[in-house]
Amino acid sequence: MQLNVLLFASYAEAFGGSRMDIALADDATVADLLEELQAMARARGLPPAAVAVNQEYAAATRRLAPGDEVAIIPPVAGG
Amino acid sequence: MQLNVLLFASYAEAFGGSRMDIALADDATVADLLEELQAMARARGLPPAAVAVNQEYAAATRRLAPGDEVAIIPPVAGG
Amino acid sequence: MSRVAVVERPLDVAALVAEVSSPTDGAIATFVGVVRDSNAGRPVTGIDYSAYGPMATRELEAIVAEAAAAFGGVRVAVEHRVGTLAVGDASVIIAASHAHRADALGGLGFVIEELKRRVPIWKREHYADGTREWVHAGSSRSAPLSGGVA
Amino acid sequence: MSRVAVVERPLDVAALVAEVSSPTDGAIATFVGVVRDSNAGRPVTGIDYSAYGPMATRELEAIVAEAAAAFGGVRVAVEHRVGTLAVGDASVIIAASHAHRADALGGLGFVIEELKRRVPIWKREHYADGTREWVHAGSSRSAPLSGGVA
Repeated sequence: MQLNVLLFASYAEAFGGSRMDIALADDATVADLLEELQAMARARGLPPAAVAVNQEYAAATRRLAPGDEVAIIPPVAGG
Repeated sequence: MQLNVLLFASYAEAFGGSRMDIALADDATVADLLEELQAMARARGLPPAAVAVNQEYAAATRRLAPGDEVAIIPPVAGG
Repeated sequence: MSRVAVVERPLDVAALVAEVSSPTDGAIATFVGVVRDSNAGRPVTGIDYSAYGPMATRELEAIVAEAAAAFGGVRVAVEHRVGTLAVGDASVIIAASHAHRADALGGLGFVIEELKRRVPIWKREHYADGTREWVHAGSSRSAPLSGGVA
Repeated sequence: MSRVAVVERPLDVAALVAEVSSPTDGAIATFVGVVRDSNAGRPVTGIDYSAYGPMATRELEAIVAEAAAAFGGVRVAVEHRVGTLAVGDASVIIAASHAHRADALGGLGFVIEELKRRVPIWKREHYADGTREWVHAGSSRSAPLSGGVA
Protein backbone atom coordinates (compact mmCIF):
# COMPACT_ATOMS: atom_id res chain seq x y z
CA MET A 1 0.00 0.00 0.00
CA GLN A 2 1.28 3.43 -0.96
CA LEU A 3 0.33 6.17 1.50
CA ASN A 4 0.55 9.89 0.82
CA VAL A 5 0.86 11.42 4.30
CA LEU A 6 0.38 15.06 5.27
CA LEU A 7 3.31 16.84 6.91
CA PHE A 8 3.28 19.98 9.03
CA ALA A 9 5.65 22.38 10.76
CA SER A 10 9.11 20.95 11.48
CA TYR A 11 8.29 17.73 9.61
CA ALA A 12 7.20 19.60 6.49
CA GLU A 13 10.36 21.67 6.64
CA ALA A 14 12.65 18.67 7.22
CA PHE A 15 11.10 16.56 4.44
CA GLY A 16 10.82 19.47 2.02
CA GLY A 17 7.07 19.60 1.48
CA SER A 18 3.56 19.23 2.84
CA ARG A 19 3.14 15.64 1.59
CA MET A 20 5.31 12.53 1.39
CA ASP A 21 4.78 9.06 -0.09
CA ILE A 22 5.44 6.07 2.14
CA ALA A 23 5.20 2.41 1.10
CA LEU A 24 3.66 0.10 3.72
CA ALA A 25 2.38 -3.48 3.88
CA ASP A 26 -1.29 -3.81 2.92
CA ASP A 27 -2.23 -4.69 6.51
CA ALA A 28 -0.11 -1.91 8.06
CA THR A 29 -1.12 -0.19 11.29
CA VAL A 30 -0.35 3.26 12.68
CA ALA A 31 2.51 1.63 14.62
CA ASP A 32 4.03 0.37 11.37
CA LEU A 33 3.86 3.87 9.88
CA LEU A 34 5.55 5.32 12.95
CA GLU A 35 8.30 2.70 12.78
CA GLU A 36 8.87 3.53 9.11
CA LEU A 37 9.22 7.22 9.93
CA GLN A 38 11.34 6.72 13.00
CA ALA A 39 14.81 6.44 11.47
CA MET A 40 14.16 9.31 9.04
CA ALA A 41 12.91 11.54 11.83
CA ARG A 42 15.76 10.71 14.19
CA ALA A 43 18.35 11.44 11.50
CA ARG A 44 16.87 14.91 11.09
CA GLY A 45 16.64 15.66 14.83
CA LEU A 46 12.84 15.83 14.77
CA PRO A 47 10.77 15.54 17.95
CA PRO A 48 8.35 12.65 18.58
CA ALA A 49 5.15 12.91 16.52
CA ALA A 50 1.65 11.47 16.62
CA VAL A 51 -0.44 10.20 13.72
CA ALA A 52 -3.93 11.37 12.80
CA VAL A 53 -6.22 9.34 10.56
CA ASN A 54 -9.14 11.12 8.95
CA GLN A 55 -8.50 14.19 11.12
CA GLU A 56 -8.49 12.39 14.46
CA TYR A 57 -5.64 11.19 16.67
CA ALA A 58 -5.20 7.49 15.92
CA ALA A 59 -4.33 4.61 18.25
CA ALA A 60 -1.12 2.71 17.43
CA THR A 61 -3.12 -0.46 16.72
CA ARG A 62 -5.37 1.14 14.11
CA ARG A 63 -5.28 -0.46 10.63
CA LEU A 64 -4.54 1.95 7.78
CA ALA A 65 -6.54 1.86 4.55
CA PRO A 66 -5.57 3.31 1.14
CA GLY A 67 -8.31 5.95 1.21
CA ASP A 68 -7.40 7.28 4.68
CA GLU A 69 -6.29 10.88 5.18
CA VAL A 70 -3.13 10.26 7.19
CA ALA A 71 -1.22 13.10 8.85
CA ILE A 72 1.98 13.27 10.92
CA ILE A 73 1.33 15.55 13.91
CA PRO A 74 4.50 17.05 15.45
CA PRO A 75 4.24 18.36 19.02
CA VAL A 76 1.54 21.02 18.97
CA ALA A 77 2.15 24.59 20.13
CA GLY A 78 -1.08 26.49 19.72
CA GLY A 79 -2.37 29.20 22.02
CA MET B 1 -19.14 61.08 72.03
CA GLN B 2 -21.52 61.85 69.19
CA LEU B 3 -20.78 59.86 66.01
CA ASN B 4 -22.19 60.64 62.60
CA VAL B 5 -22.03 57.28 60.80
CA LEU B 6 -22.36 56.65 57.07
CA LEU B 7 -25.17 54.37 55.90
CA PHE B 8 -25.48 52.46 52.63
CA ALA B 9 -27.91 50.28 50.71
CA SER B 10 -30.55 48.57 52.88
CA TYR B 11 -29.36 50.44 55.98
CA ALA B 12 -29.64 53.83 54.28
CA GLU B 13 -33.12 52.92 53.08
CA ALA B 14 -34.26 51.60 56.46
CA PHE B 15 -32.93 54.58 58.42
CA GLY B 16 -34.08 57.13 55.83
CA GLY B 17 -30.77 58.69 54.85
CA SER B 18 -27.08 58.33 54.15
CA ARG B 19 -26.01 59.46 57.63
CA MET B 20 -27.20 58.90 61.19
CA ASP B 21 -26.12 60.32 64.57
CA ILE B 22 -25.33 57.84 67.33
CA ALA B 23 -24.35 58.72 70.91
CA LEU B 24 -21.63 56.53 72.42
CA ALA B 25 -19.40 56.55 75.52
CA ASP B 26 -16.15 58.45 75.03
CA ASP B 27 -14.13 55.22 75.19
CA ALA B 28 -16.48 53.30 72.90
CA THR B 29 -15.21 50.56 70.60
CA VAL B 30 -16.53 49.18 67.32
CA ALA B 31 -18.23 46.44 69.36
CA ASP B 32 -20.11 49.09 71.36
CA LEU B 33 -21.31 50.73 68.15
CA LEU B 34 -22.50 47.38 66.79
CA GLU B 35 -24.36 46.68 70.02
CA GLU B 36 -26.03 50.07 69.81
CA LEU B 37 -27.17 49.36 66.27
CA GLN B 38 -28.24 45.80 66.92
CA ALA B 39 -31.77 46.31 68.26
CA MET B 40 -32.57 48.97 65.64
CA ALA B 41 -31.35 46.75 62.83
CA ARG B 42 -33.15 43.67 64.07
CA ALA B 43 -36.44 45.57 64.37
CA ARG B 44 -36.13 46.54 60.71
CA GLY B 45 -35.20 43.05 59.49
CA LEU B 46 -31.75 44.17 58.35
CA PRO B 47 -28.96 41.68 57.71
CA PRO B 48 -25.74 41.58 59.78
CA ALA B 49 -23.38 44.46 58.99
CA ALA B 50 -19.71 45.25 59.47
CA VAL B 51 -18.12 48.54 60.51
CA ALA B 52 -15.46 50.44 58.61
CA VAL B 53 -13.34 53.13 60.24
CA ASN B 54 -11.53 55.57 57.97
CA GLN B 55 -12.44 53.45 54.94
CA GLU B 56 -11.09 50.16 56.28
CA TYR B 57 -12.86 47.21 57.89
CA ALA B 58 -12.41 47.62 61.65
CA ALA B 59 -11.82 44.99 64.33
CA ALA B 60 -14.47 44.82 67.07
CA THR B 61 -11.91 45.89 69.68
CA ARG B 62 -10.93 49.08 67.87
CA ARG B 63 -11.44 52.32 69.86
CA LEU B 64 -13.52 54.97 68.10
CA ALA B 65 -12.47 58.63 68.06
CA PRO B 66 -14.62 61.70 67.32
CA GLY B 67 -12.82 62.51 64.06
CA ASP B 68 -13.14 59.00 62.61
CA GLU B 69 -15.05 58.40 59.39
CA VAL B 70 -17.30 55.57 60.54
CA ALA B 71 -19.44 53.55 58.11
CA ILE B 72 -21.93 50.71 58.52
CA ILE B 73 -21.23 48.13 55.81
CA PRO B 74 -24.19 45.86 54.98
CA PRO B 75 -23.41 42.56 53.24
CA VAL B 76 -21.65 43.46 50.02
CA ALA B 77 -22.90 42.34 46.61
CA GLY B 78 -20.51 43.73 44.01
CA GLY B 79 -19.52 42.00 40.83
CA MET C 1 0.99 49.33 36.97
CA SER C 2 -2.49 48.26 37.98
CA ARG C 3 -5.55 50.53 38.04
CA VAL C 4 -8.96 50.37 39.69
CA ALA C 5 -12.02 52.59 39.38
CA VAL C 6 -15.68 52.85 40.32
CA VAL C 7 -17.42 54.60 37.42
CA GLU C 8 -20.89 55.70 36.29
CA ARG C 9 -20.49 55.00 32.57
CA PRO C 10 -20.66 51.88 30.35
CA LEU C 11 -17.64 49.57 30.54
CA ASP C 12 -15.42 48.58 27.59
CA VAL C 13 -13.66 45.21 27.64
CA ALA C 14 -11.39 46.00 24.69
CA ALA C 15 -10.16 49.18 26.40
CA LEU C 16 -9.20 47.28 29.55
CA VAL C 17 -7.44 44.57 27.56
CA ALA C 18 -5.46 47.23 25.70
CA GLU C 19 -4.65 48.97 28.98
CA VAL C 20 -3.06 45.96 30.69
CA SER C 21 -1.32 44.52 27.63
CA SER C 22 2.44 44.77 27.33
CA PRO C 23 5.10 43.44 24.92
CA THR C 24 6.41 41.25 27.75
CA ASP C 25 3.06 39.54 28.35
CA GLY C 26 1.66 36.53 26.55
CA ALA C 27 -1.64 36.09 28.38
CA ILE C 28 -4.53 38.39 29.22
CA ALA C 29 -7.50 36.97 31.13
CA THR C 30 -10.69 38.96 31.61
CA PHE C 31 -13.91 38.67 33.53
CA VAL C 32 -17.07 40.54 32.57
CA GLY C 33 -19.95 40.55 35.05
CA VAL C 34 -23.27 41.16 33.32
CA VAL C 35 -26.80 41.90 34.57
CA ARG C 36 -28.85 38.84 33.76
CA ASP C 37 -32.58 38.50 33.25
CA SER C 38 -33.37 36.39 36.32
CA ASN C 39 -32.13 35.54 39.79
CA ALA C 40 -33.28 32.56 41.85
CA GLY C 41 -36.10 32.06 39.37
CA ARG C 42 -37.44 35.63 39.51
CA PRO C 43 -37.48 37.71 36.30
CA VAL C 44 -35.11 40.68 36.69
CA THR C 45 -35.42 43.88 34.65
CA GLY C 46 -32.44 45.82 36.02
CA ILE C 47 -30.13 46.44 38.96
CA ASP C 48 -29.19 49.57 40.93
CA TYR C 49 -25.55 49.38 41.98
CA SER C 50 -24.24 51.69 44.68
CA ALA C 51 -20.86 51.93 46.39
CA TYR C 52 -19.02 53.45 49.30
CA GLY C 53 -16.78 54.99 46.68
CA PRO C 54 -13.55 55.89 48.50
CA MET C 55 -13.47 52.64 50.47
CA ALA C 56 -14.39 50.55 47.41
CA THR C 57 -11.44 52.09 45.59
CA ARG C 58 -9.10 51.39 48.53
CA GLU C 59 -10.24 47.79 48.82
CA LEU C 60 -9.84 47.25 45.09
CA GLU C 61 -6.34 48.73 45.25
CA ALA C 62 -5.47 46.39 48.12
CA ILE C 63 -6.87 43.40 46.20
CA VAL C 64 -4.87 44.06 43.03
CA ALA C 65 -1.72 44.56 45.13
CA GLU C 66 -2.36 41.21 46.87
CA ALA C 67 -2.95 39.60 43.45
CA ALA C 68 0.37 40.94 42.17
CA ALA C 69 2.16 39.58 45.24
CA ALA C 70 0.54 36.16 44.93
CA PHE C 71 0.65 35.78 41.13
CA GLY C 72 4.07 36.84 39.91
CA GLY C 73 3.41 40.57 39.60
CA VAL C 74 0.24 40.16 37.54
CA ARG C 75 -0.96 43.53 36.22
CA VAL C 76 -4.69 44.13 36.70
CA ALA C 77 -7.23 46.74 35.65
CA VAL C 78 -10.65 46.72 37.33
CA GLU C 79 -13.65 48.91 36.65
CA HIS C 80 -16.93 48.52 38.51
CA ARG C 81 -19.96 50.44 37.29
CA VAL C 82 -22.55 51.99 39.61
CA GLY C 83 -25.98 53.45 38.85
CA THR C 84 -29.01 51.82 37.25
CA LEU C 85 -28.05 49.03 34.85
CA ALA C 86 -30.27 47.14 32.40
CA VAL C 87 -30.18 43.45 31.53
CA GLY C 88 -27.07 42.84 29.41
CA ASP C 89 -25.10 45.77 30.83
CA ALA C 90 -21.64 44.96 32.21
CA SER C 91 -21.37 45.73 35.94
CA VAL C 92 -17.69 44.89 36.35
CA ILE C 93 -14.72 44.17 34.10
CA ILE C 94 -11.41 42.79 35.31
CA ALA C 95 -8.40 42.34 33.00
CA ALA C 96 -5.27 40.54 34.22
CA SER C 97 -2.05 40.38 32.19
CA HIS C 98 1.10 38.35 32.70
CA ALA C 99 3.93 36.75 30.74
CA HIS C 100 2.29 33.35 31.37
CA ARG C 101 -1.31 32.19 31.49
CA ALA C 102 -1.20 30.52 34.92
CA ASP C 103 -0.60 33.84 36.68
CA ALA C 104 -3.03 35.76 34.46
CA LEU C 105 -5.82 33.25 35.14
CA GLY C 106 -4.89 32.86 38.82
CA GLY C 107 -4.80 36.62 39.34
CA LEU C 108 -8.14 37.02 37.59
CA GLY C 109 -9.86 34.43 39.79
CA PHE C 110 -8.36 35.93 42.94
CA VAL C 111 -9.56 39.44 42.11
CA ILE C 112 -13.15 38.50 41.28
CA GLU C 113 -13.54 36.36 44.42
CA GLU C 114 -12.05 39.02 46.71
CA LEU C 115 -14.06 41.77 45.04
CA LYS C 116 -17.28 39.89 45.74
CA ARG C 117 -16.20 39.10 49.29
CA ARG C 118 -15.14 42.49 50.56
CA VAL C 119 -15.54 45.50 48.26
CA PRO C 120 -18.32 47.77 49.60
CA ILE C 121 -20.66 47.71 46.63
CA TRP C 122 -24.34 46.85 46.84
CA LYS C 123 -27.12 46.00 44.45
CA ARG C 124 -30.88 46.23 44.46
CA GLU C 125 -32.65 44.13 41.87
CA HIS C 126 -35.74 45.33 40.00
CA TYR C 127 -38.19 42.55 39.24
CA ALA C 128 -40.70 42.22 36.44
CA ASP C 129 -43.56 42.57 38.96
CA GLY C 130 -42.37 46.07 39.88
CA THR C 131 -40.83 45.18 43.24
CA ARG C 132 -37.21 45.83 44.27
CA GLU C 133 -34.99 43.97 46.67
CA TRP C 134 -31.50 44.30 48.14
CA VAL C 135 -29.28 41.35 47.30
CA HIS C 136 -27.38 40.11 50.32
CA ALA C 137 -25.79 36.96 48.98
CA GLY C 138 -22.51 37.17 50.85
CA SER C 139 -23.91 38.16 54.27
CA SER C 140 -21.64 36.52 56.82
CA ARG C 141 -18.48 36.81 54.74
CA SER C 142 -18.85 40.56 54.37
CA ALA C 143 -17.72 41.17 57.93
CA PRO C 144 -14.13 39.92 57.90
CA LEU C 145 -12.94 41.93 60.88
CA SER C 146 -15.86 42.95 63.09
CA GLY C 147 -18.88 41.42 64.71
CA GLY C 148 -22.29 41.31 63.07
CA VAL C 149 -25.41 43.33 63.85
CA ALA C 150 -28.86 41.77 64.36
CA MET D 1 -24.36 27.55 20.61
CA SER D 2 -20.59 27.51 20.65
CA ARG D 3 -18.37 28.40 17.69
CA VAL D 4 -14.74 27.74 16.78
CA ALA D 5 -12.60 28.99 13.90
CA VAL D 6 -9.04 29.11 12.60
CA VAL D 7 -8.64 32.45 10.83
CA GLU D 8 -6.02 34.54 9.02
CA ARG D 9 -7.15 37.97 10.23
CA PRO D 10 -6.69 40.00 13.43
CA LEU D 11 -8.81 38.90 16.40
CA ASP D 12 -11.34 41.08 18.26
CA VAL D 13 -12.03 40.40 21.94
CA ALA D 14 -15.11 42.64 22.09
CA ALA D 15 -16.69 40.80 19.17
CA LEU D 16 -16.26 37.42 20.85
CA VAL D 17 -17.64 38.73 24.13
CA ALA D 18 -20.69 40.08 22.30
CA GLU D 19 -21.09 36.80 20.45
CA VAL D 20 -21.29 34.59 23.55
CA SER D 21 -23.29 36.97 25.72
CA SER D 22 -26.92 36.23 26.47
CA PRO D 23 -29.64 37.76 28.70
CA THR D 24 -29.53 34.59 30.81
CA ASP D 25 -25.80 34.85 31.53
CA GLY D 26 -24.12 36.83 34.29
CA ALA D 27 -20.48 35.96 33.65
CA ILE D 28 -18.21 36.06 30.61
CA ALA D 29 -14.59 34.99 31.01
CA THR D 30 -12.06 35.49 28.23
CA PHE D 31 -8.49 34.51 27.48
CA VAL D 32 -6.33 36.39 24.99
CA GLY D 33 -3.03 34.80 23.95
CA VAL D 34 -0.56 37.40 22.73
CA VAL D 35 2.82 37.21 20.97
CA ARG D 36 5.38 38.42 23.49
CA ASP D 37 8.79 39.91 22.94
CA SER D 38 10.88 37.09 24.40
CA ASN D 39 10.85 33.38 25.13
CA ALA D 40 13.26 31.60 27.46
CA GLY D 41 15.39 34.73 27.52
CA ARG D 42 15.69 35.13 23.72
CA PRO D 43 14.33 38.31 22.09
CA VAL D 44 11.41 37.40 19.79
CA THR D 45 10.29 39.59 16.88
CA GLY D 46 7.35 37.54 15.62
CA ILE D 47 5.78 34.11 15.26
CA ASP D 48 4.54 32.10 12.26
CA TYR D 49 1.48 30.08 13.24
CA SER D 50 0.32 27.23 11.02
CA ALA D 51 -2.44 24.66 11.45
CA TYR D 52 -3.83 21.43 10.11
CA GLY D 53 -7.00 23.38 9.52
CA PRO D 54 -9.78 20.79 9.25
CA MET D 55 -8.45 18.73 12.16
CA ALA D 56 -7.81 21.83 14.29
CA THR D 57 -11.44 22.84 13.79
CA ARG D 58 -12.67 19.34 14.69
CA GLU D 59 -10.54 19.21 17.84
CA LEU D 60 -11.70 22.66 18.91
CA GLU D 61 -15.32 21.60 18.36
CA ALA D 62 -14.75 18.51 20.49
CA ILE D 63 -13.12 20.61 23.22
CA VAL D 64 -15.95 23.14 23.47
CA ALA D 65 -18.47 20.27 23.55
CA GLU D 66 -16.52 18.64 26.39
CA ALA D 67 -16.40 22.00 28.18
CA ALA D 68 -20.18 22.38 27.90
CA ALA D 69 -20.68 18.87 29.28
CA ALA D 70 -18.31 19.47 32.21
CA PHE D 71 -19.27 23.07 33.05
CA GLY D 72 -23.05 23.34 33.03
CA GLY D 73 -23.54 23.99 29.33
CA VAL D 74 -21.01 26.83 29.17
CA ARG D 75 -21.17 28.57 25.77
CA VAL D 76 -17.75 29.17 24.19
CA ALA D 77 -16.38 31.00 21.17
CA VAL D 78 -12.78 30.33 20.12
CA GLU D 79 -10.77 31.91 17.34
CA HIS D 80 -7.14 31.00 16.66
CA ARG D 81 -5.18 33.07 14.20
CA VAL D 82 -2.62 31.64 11.78
CA GLY D 83 -0.04 33.38 9.60
CA THR D 84 2.82 35.67 10.58
CA LEU D 85 2.09 37.59 13.77
CA ALA D 86 4.05 40.47 15.32
CA VAL D 87 4.76 41.13 18.99
CA GLY D 88 1.52 42.28 20.61
CA ASP D 89 -0.77 40.50 18.14
CA ALA D 90 -3.40 38.18 19.62
CA SER D 91 -2.91 34.57 18.50
CA VAL D 92 -5.99 33.13 20.21
CA ILE D 93 -9.12 34.43 21.92
CA ILE D 94 -11.50 32.30 23.94
CA ALA D 95 -14.75 33.68 25.40
CA ALA D 96 -16.86 31.56 27.79
CA SER D 97 -20.30 32.62 28.98
CA HIS D 98 -22.54 31.16 31.68
CA ALA D 99 -25.22 32.19 34.15
CA HIS D 100 -22.62 31.90 36.93
CA ARG D 101 -18.92 32.70 37.12
CA ALA D 102 -17.68 29.31 38.35
CA ASP D 103 -18.71 27.61 35.11
CA ALA D 104 -17.56 30.50 32.91
CA LEU D 105 -14.10 30.49 34.54
CA GLY D 106 -13.93 26.70 34.72
CA GLY D 107 -14.90 26.33 31.08
CA LEU D 108 -12.36 28.96 30.04
CA GLY D 109 -9.50 27.20 31.84
CA PHE D 110 -10.49 23.83 30.41
CA VAL D 111 -10.57 25.11 26.84
CA ILE D 112 -7.19 26.85 26.92
CA GLU D 113 -5.45 23.84 28.51
CA GLU D 114 -6.98 21.35 26.07
CA LEU D 115 -6.29 23.64 23.12
CA LYS D 116 -2.60 23.76 24.03
CA ARG D 117 -2.47 20.03 24.63
CA ARG D 118 -4.08 18.64 21.49
CA VAL D 119 -5.13 21.11 18.77
CA PRO D 120 -2.83 20.69 15.73
CA ILE D 121 -1.41 24.19 15.53
CA TRP D 122 2.30 24.96 15.41
CA LYS D 123 4.52 27.99 15.80
CA ARG D 124 7.93 29.03 14.62
CA GLU D 125 9.49 31.90 16.49
CA HIS D 126 11.54 34.61 14.78
CA TYR D 127 14.39 35.89 16.92
CA ALA D 128 16.10 39.26 16.94
CA ASP D 129 19.30 37.65 15.59
CA GLY D 130 17.47 36.58 12.40
CA THR D 131 17.14 32.89 13.28
CA ARG D 132 13.88 30.95 13.44
CA GLU D 133 12.91 27.93 15.50
CA TRP D 134 9.97 25.57 15.90
CA VAL D 135 8.51 25.63 19.38
CA HIS D 136 7.85 22.14 20.70
CA ALA D 137 6.93 22.86 24.26
CA GLY D 138 4.33 20.16 24.71
CA SER D 139 6.23 17.32 22.97
CA SER D 140 5.22 14.17 24.80
CA ARG D 141 1.68 15.31 25.56
CA SER D 142 0.91 15.95 21.89
CA ALA D 143 0.61 12.24 21.16
CA PRO D 144 -2.35 11.20 23.31
CA LEU D 145 -3.26 8.09 21.34
CA SER D 146 -0.30 6.82 19.33
CA GLY D 147 3.37 6.01 19.82
CA GLY D 148 6.13 8.53 19.28
CA VAL D 149 8.65 8.78 16.47
CA ALA D 150 12.44 9.11 17.06
